[in-house]
Amino acid sequence: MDFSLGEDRQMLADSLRRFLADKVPFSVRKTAAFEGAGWSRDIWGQLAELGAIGALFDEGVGGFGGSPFDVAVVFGEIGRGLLTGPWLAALQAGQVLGAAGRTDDLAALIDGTAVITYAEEEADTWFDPAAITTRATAQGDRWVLDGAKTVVAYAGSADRLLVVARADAGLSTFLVERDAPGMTVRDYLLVDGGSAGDVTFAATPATLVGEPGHAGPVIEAARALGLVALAWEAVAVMDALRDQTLDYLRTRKQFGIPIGKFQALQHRMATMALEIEQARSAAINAADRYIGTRVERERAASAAKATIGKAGSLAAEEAIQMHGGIGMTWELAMSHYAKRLVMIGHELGDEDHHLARYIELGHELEQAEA
Amino acid sequence: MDFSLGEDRQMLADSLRRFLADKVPFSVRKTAAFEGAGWSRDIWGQLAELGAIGALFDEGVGGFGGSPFDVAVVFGEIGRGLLTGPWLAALQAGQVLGAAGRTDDLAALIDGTAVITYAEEEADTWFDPAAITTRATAQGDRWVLDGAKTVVAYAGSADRLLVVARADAGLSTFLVERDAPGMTVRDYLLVDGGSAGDVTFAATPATLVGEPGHAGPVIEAARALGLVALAWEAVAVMDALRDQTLDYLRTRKQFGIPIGKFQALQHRMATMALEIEQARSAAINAADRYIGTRVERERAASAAKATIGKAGSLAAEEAIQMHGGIGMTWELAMSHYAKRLVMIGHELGDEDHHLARYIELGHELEQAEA
Amino acid sequence: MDLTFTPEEEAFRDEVRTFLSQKLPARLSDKIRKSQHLTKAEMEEWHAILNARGWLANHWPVEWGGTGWSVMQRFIFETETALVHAPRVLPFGVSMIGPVLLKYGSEAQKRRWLPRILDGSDWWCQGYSEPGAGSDLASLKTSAVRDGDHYVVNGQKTWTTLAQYANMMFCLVRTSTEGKRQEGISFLLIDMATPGIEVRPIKLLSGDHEVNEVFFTDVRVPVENLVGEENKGWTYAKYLLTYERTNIAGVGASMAAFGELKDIARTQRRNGRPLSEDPQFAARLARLEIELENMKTTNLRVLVAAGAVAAPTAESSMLKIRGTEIRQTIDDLMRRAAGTHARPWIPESFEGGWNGEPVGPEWAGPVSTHYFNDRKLSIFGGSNEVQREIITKAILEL
Amino acid sequence: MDLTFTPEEEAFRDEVRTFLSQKLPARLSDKIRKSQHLTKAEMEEWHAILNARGWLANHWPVEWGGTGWSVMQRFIFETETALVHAPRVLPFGVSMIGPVLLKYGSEAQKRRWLPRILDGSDWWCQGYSEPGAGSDLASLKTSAVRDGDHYVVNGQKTWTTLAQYANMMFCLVRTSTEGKRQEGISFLLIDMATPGIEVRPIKLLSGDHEVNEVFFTDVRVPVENLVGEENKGWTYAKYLLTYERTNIAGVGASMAAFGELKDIARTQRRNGRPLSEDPQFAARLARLEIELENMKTTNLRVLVAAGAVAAPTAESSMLKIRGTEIRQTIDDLMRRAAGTHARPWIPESFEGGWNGEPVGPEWAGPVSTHYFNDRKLSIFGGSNEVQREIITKAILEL
Repeated sequence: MDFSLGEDRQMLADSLRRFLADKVPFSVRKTAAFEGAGWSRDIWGQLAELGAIGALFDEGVGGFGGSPFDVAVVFGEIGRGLLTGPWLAALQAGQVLGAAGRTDDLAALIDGTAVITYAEEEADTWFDPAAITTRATAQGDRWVLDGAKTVVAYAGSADRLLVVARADAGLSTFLVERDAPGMTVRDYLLVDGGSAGDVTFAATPATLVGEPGHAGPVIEAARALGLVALAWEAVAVMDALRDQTLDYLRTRKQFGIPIGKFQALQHRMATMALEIEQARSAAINAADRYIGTRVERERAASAAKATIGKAGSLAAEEAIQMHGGIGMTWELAMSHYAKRLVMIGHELGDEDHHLARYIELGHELEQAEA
Repeated sequence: MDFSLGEDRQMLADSLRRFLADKVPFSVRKTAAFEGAGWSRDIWGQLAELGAIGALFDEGVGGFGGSPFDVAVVFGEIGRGLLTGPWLAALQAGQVLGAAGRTDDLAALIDGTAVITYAEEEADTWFDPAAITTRATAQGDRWVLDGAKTVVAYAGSADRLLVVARADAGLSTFLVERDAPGMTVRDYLLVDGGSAGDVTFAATPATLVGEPGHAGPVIEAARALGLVALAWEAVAVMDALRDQTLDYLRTRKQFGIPIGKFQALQHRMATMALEIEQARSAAINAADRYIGTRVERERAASAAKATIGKAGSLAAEEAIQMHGGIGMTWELAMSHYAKRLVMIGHELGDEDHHLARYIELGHELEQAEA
Repeated sequence: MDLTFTPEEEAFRDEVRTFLSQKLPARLSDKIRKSQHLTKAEMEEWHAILNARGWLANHWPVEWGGTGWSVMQRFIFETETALVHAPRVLPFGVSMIGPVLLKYGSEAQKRRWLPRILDGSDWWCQGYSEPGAGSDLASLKTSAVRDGDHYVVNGQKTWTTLAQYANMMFCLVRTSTEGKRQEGISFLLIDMATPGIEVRPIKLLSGDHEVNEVFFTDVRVPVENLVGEENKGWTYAKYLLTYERTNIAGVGASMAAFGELKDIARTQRRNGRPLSEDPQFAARLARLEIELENMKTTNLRVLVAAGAVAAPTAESSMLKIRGTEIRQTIDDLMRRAAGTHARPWIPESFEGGWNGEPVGPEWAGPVSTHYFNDRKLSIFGGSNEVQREIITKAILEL
Repeated sequence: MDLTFTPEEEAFRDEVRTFLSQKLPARLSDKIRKSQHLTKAEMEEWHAILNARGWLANHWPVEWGGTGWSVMQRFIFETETALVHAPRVLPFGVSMIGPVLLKYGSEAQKRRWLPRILDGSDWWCQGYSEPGAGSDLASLKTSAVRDGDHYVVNGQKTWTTLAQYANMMFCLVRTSTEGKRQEGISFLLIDMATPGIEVRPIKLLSGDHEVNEVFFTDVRVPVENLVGEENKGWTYAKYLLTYERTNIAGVGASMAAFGELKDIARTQRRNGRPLSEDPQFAARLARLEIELENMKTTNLRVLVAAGAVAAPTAESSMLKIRGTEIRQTIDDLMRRAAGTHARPWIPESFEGGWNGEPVGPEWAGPVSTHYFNDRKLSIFGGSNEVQREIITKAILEL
């Protein structure tokens, strides 16, 4: 049994960490996250050169990684550096492209030349693909889309969108060019920095990716990998929050002594540290079980999301509370880590959603075993 | 607005408290609770003389109290003195008798000459009267019962049983004599002291109480009053646990100082004290809303049981934990208070049961308002 | 035991309701309901409406323009105004410096400053906290040195709420470094227009601008602006901190917010059914509702026990803790109810007059900023940790 | 990253499983599953079975009868034995005094005592806690005064687990009152048959008899029973407390208990459906299962980090806290699952050979006593508060 990342992954982690520490110190990040589209395509390009995007994908489809632990490394560093950008969307879109053998598109994503985002959620889907209503209609050998997607990551600055839509044959995936006719994008910033957009399609031409009607299992697997990514990002954010809070407790004095000497705070910090270690284990489990049966994979992914949802709320709220007034300020990096952590809870389904899903999958598992 | 008990109730409370302090000190209580049938009929008789049973019932049916706040006073003192005996059963049975105008039976209950217990629960009812299967069959102008009841309070030492059974007309209530033919009682002690029994009926003669098929609303109201009683008992037990724990924290020294000076324990005690005040408010609300619409009454009763369930687990577990090893011992009164508190959670439906019921009643309320 | 209002209290409640239905501008309550920011003028507008009715400083003595209301009347007023999303009365003048002047001010100070609070001439802010002195207030360093008939003030205050609008500050300053730290503190009234004062905004994590830093460089304050005696300011400061806590639990505001939440849970659909029927969300909602119902009664119990005198009680620390926890839980469930639509951040939409299209349901727009902004509730005004210390000493006697 | 066992570890696990299927008497595992009490003879029987295989003291050096197992092998062994409801190996001889003697005992002491632990000749108990010295162990008062070639011991120990069965005690005594409190403590081996020793049972709140008070009146202990040096006992005592914590989280036992709980939730019906489909119970169960799955991995991470040396780590404090919380939550859900049938108390039913009819489902009989008895898990063996102090200092560095 071995819980180390291994030499290659550790090298990748180190190089990303060095790059982010040098090129994207927190002041730069904060500015980038809340100006314009909320991210820097320049940094994205440099990270692509360092292999951060390619690490998300299998060698078989042109990447140079693709194991869930590779994904873990990249998103851990993103979390540590609180980096904005279409990372999660690229991961999910890329998985779909890879599964469909669209290696050209994937190559452009990997080398940073094309930003491809991922559009699945609609206003009423609540992370249930069965509720997707965006229509895909075949017109001869062409397809057009009609419908609307919401909170599509970086919709305004992506070159293409990987869209999940419902064809007669069932759920299918499509590529849409950013300047496709009939498409509107309304862009906005996000609470934790970065941007997203609401997108509408009206007879918008689209290119089919994969076979019509076969997208269900592919997008489920892509989401499970997305959950692995978010879990590792969240744990890295929690690590940062814990360390920042410990630093504060050690240095901030009240009544003449460091507030870290107050036992009530010490015991709460011990609980927070414990929750973070449990969350780390959940993230490890989710990555480990990704290579397993569908039910194992999905159960571990939902367990991880439920775990980081609960631990994340605690860590964010406790970090702010223990910082006191200063923890309420925009100035402090800590408060932005806290915001990111809480907002991760709103991506790909929240704590309650995944707890319910874990229970449901448990029943499936029992029926399968019975 | 007035949150005092009022002069008469305060006098009753004081006289019960003095009696219990004088006649049933904790050493006496502990012995009584775990020997024989787990209670003292002698003490019961003396408390009847003091009016403790009569206070549970309305003047119209021969009592001298009967308001939910009278019930509150009696059960508060029972909780404070950790008294065993068929108090809750007498309250529920007596309410049913009173509603049916059986004032003779009720008079015997009130003056302590007849102990009448209450038999509603069956192995699979889970506090849902709709699931009751004990059958009542009319034979001419007589009735016989067939079936089984479980954990019937003090079944072995009661003179009569007020039994809820299903007749052709629906749920009905009956009185059964302790020595009635075809009835078996298997007695056992309870975890927190006192006793109960499993009872079976085989063509056991029974006397109808009230109209056949009309028991549903009566036993529901009796249970709601039982929940008020348990809530007040629980709050008194929690008060005792808090005070005992505070005493311990003030006197017990470690590392040369009273452990009550450790901030982590102080803050946990503050939380416990706060939870107890909220539980007290829930108990007040349940008593106050008892005189209201059915839905108001039942909602407040379920809210109180859910509240004391949650606060009770916390108070019991924290009191034991803060006492450390000594809190684990039979010797200490505190541990018996803790056991009683946790076991109250198992009477008349637990925290989850009542939370679900509160939600369900909320939907009913909305539909009624809509 | 009687949990009902007296007929007089019922009548009073009706009077308040009638007043609110007639006088509360929908323009203001709409903004409050939508969690939009009020402008300075709008806050002043509401103060003026209340003052016109004689209800602005409802806990002051009648002779100074107060109402003579009982504690229960004040509770009713606070609850009813919150339930219809009226703006809150800003505490700095009416509930903070007002009571201090009433108790410790000279006759001249009362006559000068109290009427100006009522008529809106002055907007006060509170100069207590300093960068190194939060919960440990007595360690404050801002100094005031006597120079003729002036004090010369140097130092810095922080977390000064709405100082950007204030023309006056009541300010704790150090006038002596001898003896115990508490014994060298004085209580000064400072005109914010005095040369040497600089107000710098502090941006909160939610993006809101509510609090400020205030810097003092050789600021000259007339000696007649000293309240009470020199070096006795700690007594006045503590009085202010414990005074006027009938509304500390914010029950009315939480009831109003919970009502909104419940409406949302009924209408917002998730997985094909209303959110209120999702088992886990329904359980969260029910636990919260029960906690709030319990809190209402706990609050009333404390008020009735406090009686007509409105004495500050240590029990109000319990109200503060659980009251803020309840409010934060409401915020938390609001954000959870919004799902993915809790993420967009459109600060313009928090201002009046915004005509944009919301992303997702309109109520979802401010849920996250509200959630983050309200983390302050358990920090400012005596953190919940400080409240636990008070409970430890005053109630638990540990 | 690799969370799988090596082929060697897999083979080892199979070996353990085969051994258990062949050698573990169903008579014993049935009692454990039913939470019945083992007799002294039954506990000794299981020790003898393990010793016959050479697996009793699996962490001792091979030359003294140990196994040379890796940390992972020990974890596998502990998990597999717990999963099939094998009795636990009592720690007092094998895991407490054994390691102390191995590290600090004289050659003569090792030769005399270690074989007797393995072959069951001695049943050890631990004389650490005193009425005034729980978490603050160094304040202990039981005295030992040198008198010729004996120490004369006077005082009292408490919370002495299973002292009613023990013929030997390892005991901390005060041999000096000078200097720091820790510096006057010595470590003695005491024959429980020595005149002047009285063992009195302590009845637990659950009714169980597990722990005892032990009184010493002029008890004469031969000087050769001193371990190490006089007044250096604190060092040995601390070593014992931090040694051998691979199983501190009790993951195997919790997995076994959780399996039972899950089976019960599937079969026990409430409101016409299995308890596992009741939304709130299902949520409690799922949260617990997730926590346990996380704990398994946390435990493995700590073990792997500790490596072959099995060094005690501060991380084991985290394992202790969460491990006991998980176990207590399992107990809590068991009792909740039993509903009204958690109330009856039939102590006879906890002993082997009881032939009575259970009240309610058979599994419900011991749930409440188990719940109450297991409150000890977060108190004894270094309370969870003490563990938090360790985390504070060693990991958080506060």
